[in-house]
Amino acid sequence: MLVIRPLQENDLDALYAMAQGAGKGLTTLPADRALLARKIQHARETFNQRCAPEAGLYLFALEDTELKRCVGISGIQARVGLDEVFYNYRLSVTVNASRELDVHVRTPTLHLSNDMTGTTEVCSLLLSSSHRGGGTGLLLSRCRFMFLDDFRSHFSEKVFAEMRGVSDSNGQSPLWDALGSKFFDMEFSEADMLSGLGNKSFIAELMPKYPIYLPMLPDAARAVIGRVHENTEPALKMLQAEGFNFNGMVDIFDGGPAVEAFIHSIRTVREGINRHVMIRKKPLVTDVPAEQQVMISNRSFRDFRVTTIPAECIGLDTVSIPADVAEALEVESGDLVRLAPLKDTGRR
Amino acid sequence: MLVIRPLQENDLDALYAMAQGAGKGLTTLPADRALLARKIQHARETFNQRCAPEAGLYLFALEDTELKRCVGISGIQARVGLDEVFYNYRLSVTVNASRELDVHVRTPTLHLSNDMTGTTEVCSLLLSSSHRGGGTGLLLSRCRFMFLDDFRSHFSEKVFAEMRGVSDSNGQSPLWDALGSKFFDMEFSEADMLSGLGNKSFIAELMPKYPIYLPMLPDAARAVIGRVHENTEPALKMLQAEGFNFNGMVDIFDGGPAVEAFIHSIRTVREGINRHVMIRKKPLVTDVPAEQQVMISNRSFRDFRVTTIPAECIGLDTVSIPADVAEALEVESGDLVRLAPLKDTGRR
Amino acid sequence: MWLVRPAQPGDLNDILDIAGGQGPRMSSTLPKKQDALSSKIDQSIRSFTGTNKPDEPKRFLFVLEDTRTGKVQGVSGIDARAGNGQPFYNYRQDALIHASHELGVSRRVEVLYPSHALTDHTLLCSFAIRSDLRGTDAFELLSRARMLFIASHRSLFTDKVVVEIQGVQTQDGEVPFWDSLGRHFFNMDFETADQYSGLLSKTFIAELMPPNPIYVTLLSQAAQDALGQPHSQTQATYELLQREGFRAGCYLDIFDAGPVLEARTDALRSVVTSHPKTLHASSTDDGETCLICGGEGGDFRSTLTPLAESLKDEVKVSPKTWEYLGLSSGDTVRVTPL
Amino acid sequence: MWLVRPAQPGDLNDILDIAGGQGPRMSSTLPKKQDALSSKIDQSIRSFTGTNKPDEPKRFLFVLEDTRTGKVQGVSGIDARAGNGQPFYNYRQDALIHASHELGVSRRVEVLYPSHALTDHTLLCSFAIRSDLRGTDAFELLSRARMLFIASHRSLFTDKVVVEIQGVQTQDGEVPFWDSLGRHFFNMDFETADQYSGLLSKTFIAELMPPNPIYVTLLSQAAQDALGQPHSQTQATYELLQREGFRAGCYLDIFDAGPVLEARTDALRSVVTSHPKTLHASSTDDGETCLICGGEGGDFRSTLTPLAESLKDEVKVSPKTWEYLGLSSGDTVRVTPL
Repeated sequence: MLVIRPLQENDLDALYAMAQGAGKGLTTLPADRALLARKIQHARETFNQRCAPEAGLYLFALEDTELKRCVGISGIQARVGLDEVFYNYRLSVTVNASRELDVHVRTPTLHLSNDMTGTTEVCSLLLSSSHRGGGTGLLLSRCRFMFLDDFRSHFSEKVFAEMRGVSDSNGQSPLWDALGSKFFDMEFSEADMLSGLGNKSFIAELMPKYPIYLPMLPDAARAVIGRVHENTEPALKMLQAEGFNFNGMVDIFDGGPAVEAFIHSIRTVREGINRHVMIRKKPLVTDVPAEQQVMISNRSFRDFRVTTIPAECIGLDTVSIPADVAEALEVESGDLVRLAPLKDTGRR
Repeated sequence: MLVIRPLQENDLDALYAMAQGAGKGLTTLPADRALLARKIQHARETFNQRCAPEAGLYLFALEDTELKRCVGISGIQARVGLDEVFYNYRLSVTVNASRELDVHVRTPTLHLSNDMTGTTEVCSLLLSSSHRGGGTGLLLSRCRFMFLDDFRSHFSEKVFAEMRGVSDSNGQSPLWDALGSKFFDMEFSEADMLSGLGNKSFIAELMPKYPIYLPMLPDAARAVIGRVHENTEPALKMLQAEGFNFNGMVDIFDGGPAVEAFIHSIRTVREGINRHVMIRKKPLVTDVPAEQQVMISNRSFRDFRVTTIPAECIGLDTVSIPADVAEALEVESGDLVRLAPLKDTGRR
Repeated sequence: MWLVRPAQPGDLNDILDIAGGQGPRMSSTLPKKQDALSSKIDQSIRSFTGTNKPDEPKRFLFVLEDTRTGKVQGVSGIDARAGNGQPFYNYRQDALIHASHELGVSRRVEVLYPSHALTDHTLLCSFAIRSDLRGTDAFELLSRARMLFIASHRSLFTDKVVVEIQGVQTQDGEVPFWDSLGRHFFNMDFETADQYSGLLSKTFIAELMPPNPIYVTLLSQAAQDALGQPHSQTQATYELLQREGFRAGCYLDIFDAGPVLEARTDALRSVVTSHPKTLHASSTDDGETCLICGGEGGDFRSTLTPLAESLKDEVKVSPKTWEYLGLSSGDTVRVTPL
Repeated sequence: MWLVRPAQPGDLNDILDIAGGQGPRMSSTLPKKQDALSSKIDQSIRSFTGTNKPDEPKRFLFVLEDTRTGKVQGVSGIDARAGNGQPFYNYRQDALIHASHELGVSRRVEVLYPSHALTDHTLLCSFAIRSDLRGTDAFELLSRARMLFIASHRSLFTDKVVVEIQGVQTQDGEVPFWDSLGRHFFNMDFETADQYSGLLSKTFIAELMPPNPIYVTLLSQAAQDALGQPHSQTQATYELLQREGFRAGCYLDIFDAGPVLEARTDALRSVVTSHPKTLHASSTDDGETCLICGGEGGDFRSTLTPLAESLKDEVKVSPKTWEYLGLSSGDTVRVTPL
């Protein structure tokens, strides 16, 4: 069985292995054991409510109960930009017009912005290659929206995700080459790593403060602003299906877009329903296609658990689940659980 | 009967009288006969599709069929900022933080922005004092959303409205006094009027181009940023009920907020249904409370008509309306009409 | 003999001839169209004679006349106040140091700031001359007669004088700085923009110029290389002005990034060396060739003359020269060496 | 007798005494804490003796010693390069003209631009003296000995020298400019910010300073009035520096908006007037009192002396003065009038 649960200290080895495999795309989880250990510690304190709600970092592990091993991870940062300064470029437009000369020019312009400060971010999604497919990625990503829904007071009204921008197979980013590299005396990968380590004062020190007029950048750089890396396209599609939209903010280094949604309008939230648990004796075919599966969460803050069950288990007021599922979720008969479709069913 | 129809040349006198009565709040319809005549002319060309879709100005008259007189007006501008430059301040935040010194300061900041350029605006709502109350204002305002819905290709995906900001009984605006007056050698009312006349090059010439840090403004000015004039609160509430949200843009002169919504998510659009017309012979009590009325539109671009009927007229596939209503709407039996509740019914 | 005097309506066609032969950079202060040029001459006459309309800025236009033929061979001008009552636009080139202590990196970041700081300083402008005269004594006379006019009408001018030098333009007319920056915002070619900038209303610059500072590093390499560089054709002018005491500061032309030269009025070589002296006759036509000027306002004349003798308060000059200047013995003149 | 010489470790407590008695503006270049001051003295010694660590900036600290008591009564400094390898922050005050041709209005809009343009210029700093000596010859000696040091070690310094003058502060310690601007962004009081700015890393300024230009008209009236105004207590310093040839330009301190004075190094009065001459004995102690200096690097000394005779290449000075300077006949000295 695949079960979502809070990340634990003993997941460090698995996490480190996944971070190493992820390469340079995932700046929030660099392959640095000490740093990862601190992240786990931070997450433990968050789930145990031993840190201020706005400082919360929620990291969820996907456990393969047969392997007894963490095979994926996903996260929520309660508020960005409180500890360090959070930067984006806002893709804006400057209009210059002269009626007298009949000239009207719209110039796309990047403005350095801190406007995402204080907003909840979904982040840090990693899945072992051994477990890709069959909706596992969906579970790992969408379980977070069930959590957000049940504990809204811990989060901002809006939630966003930063998508990895375009870079070539050598890790060269066209936007970085045209813009960042002119101001930072380093490689894209180094800047990206430094930024991921959370020490962003170098950005305040080195970043251009005045707006950047896009016509002054080469075509290759302009073309990637607001576009995602091809490996990230599935993740973007998933979030768009959830109701996330591009909010005009792009990454200052690679130009990748940020997408955002109000929590109340996220599909997993809108389609979520509550049911009372009934432990069933009847055998159940659990091996159904992803389209027929639903996520089921135990609605616990501290011991949050999510797994999937066939949709047919859902009744009018109840959901009937096998004993092993109930055990994995740490629920008993009569407990209220939350259910939401695992996969986009096409309904709106 | 009260019927919405496109504004006509012979509405000029009524329009001028309403504009005179409106005072200084409504900058898009100043009491200037020549200008109003040009606006009517522009609207005529728009409905007759004799101007480019993006240059369209849709002005709707509310006609009292007994008085045979226009008693209200409302409008849609297809795209703002094409003819002149459209300015807002974007209310943004600048974050300065030093980890070393443990300082973290968020500074609300106004950035001069042209980002609404190309967006559809609902505007120019005026209603004779003789006809206020009983949902007439709702009809005048919400009829536009029925039009937007039926002719979406003529408009942007998002639509916005600028709300009048705070000023005192003498027409003094605290934001103007603290900010605009320092750069423009004129009174608020004069700047507002000049801007309304559509000649905005003086803004490009005189406006401060660099961001304004709010802590440098006095409390009275900061307090009105994003707030509406008390007379405008009902209009704001109506738009909020329709699904409009503050989008972070404020008026450069008085700080009044802009609110926006995706057309597809506007309540009138979401709750709109289509029915086939059946002319009824049965008598009908038309004098029902606003809560029980629905708007009915003929879905015509060139001869757009809307009026209200009791909700009880609506059947499963049809709507049964008296002959005089059908005549006012210029529809016949079998025609497809659009219906939407006049008043917020509390459903979501 | 070469004579510099205030432009007159009858000079119109000669000036148009000369203006037409100039590069585009000139057109911002020397119109190529008859109407515009004609009103410019009228305004100049009002300025020389002190009969300006209320609020009309003082703008002076001089011509270089070949007295043998009566034909005008060059033109030069002074705007008493740069911008003529409106903003005078420049870029100000300045540097920010972007340094990270922790990372141990430091980078000099050049920025172009929109600036009006030179507004209202006295501006030398409208200089155009037949190309075969470039670099000759006549060329020097035409340019420096303005400094002599300033010296003899000091109260009309400010304490600082500036002059714009044409910037880099390739042989096929491309202006690298314009192509990299201005073109994107003004949506017109360099020549069109330059012509508009000769209009009295600079509203279109306020409307179309990018409102924020520009990072030099984002300009094309050719544009970066052109910053503050004079056009090769301006070399003679540039050197003459440097000898006069002009220096390039941090200001650049907004269209072609040509340098703006600055000088303190009272430190101009022609001003420093040309104390007023009384005119007397010399018995000889010999002597070192000097610039000489005399006459008030509309009667101002300047020419080249052999200087027979120069004493503390008087000069002796051949009466032939008097004629050109319209002066006679005992009148006040100013003399300065070439 | 008053002697100016390089600061030594033994001067630590005397300097701390003096630093403690100064207004806050000093603290940015003269630490009030023992550790910081001690390393500043060590760095100064390395700078005087040319034994700086790799990449270590040269920073010189001088003391004014009362030779009768051996006690230090004042301190002054030079940073060879302002910013010491990091950005040197100022505001640059400039004006934009906001004008509408159509409306016929024009307004001068003053703007403060963040600037690092003075980075790497030589900076006079760390000046502090017992208040009863302010305005005396000793005061002048302490300040101008730095110019003499620059004259005799010219290659260590740049072509431009700048000095920050303390800005307006009310009697109860309020700094109007800080209260209207900096306080909002740095979230600390003036004194705290000023102390931090004495730290080597100016990272916090990059992190906390508002990143965009500031419109002067939005500052409080008191802050506007304080722009470029020196603190009343700095009058003697201000006048002395003006006599030296320093002038206020367009740069202001980012914390209190005090003026930054600028001068061309080679035009400094002390530099211009103090050609190297050979030291000879005078038979008398009479003569006009002058500043005199001699000695290389760590041996640099400067004092006041009666000047018996000054010829083209030599000076005659009482051997009493020689002792203070540690020099003898035939050595090279520089002399400049008070």
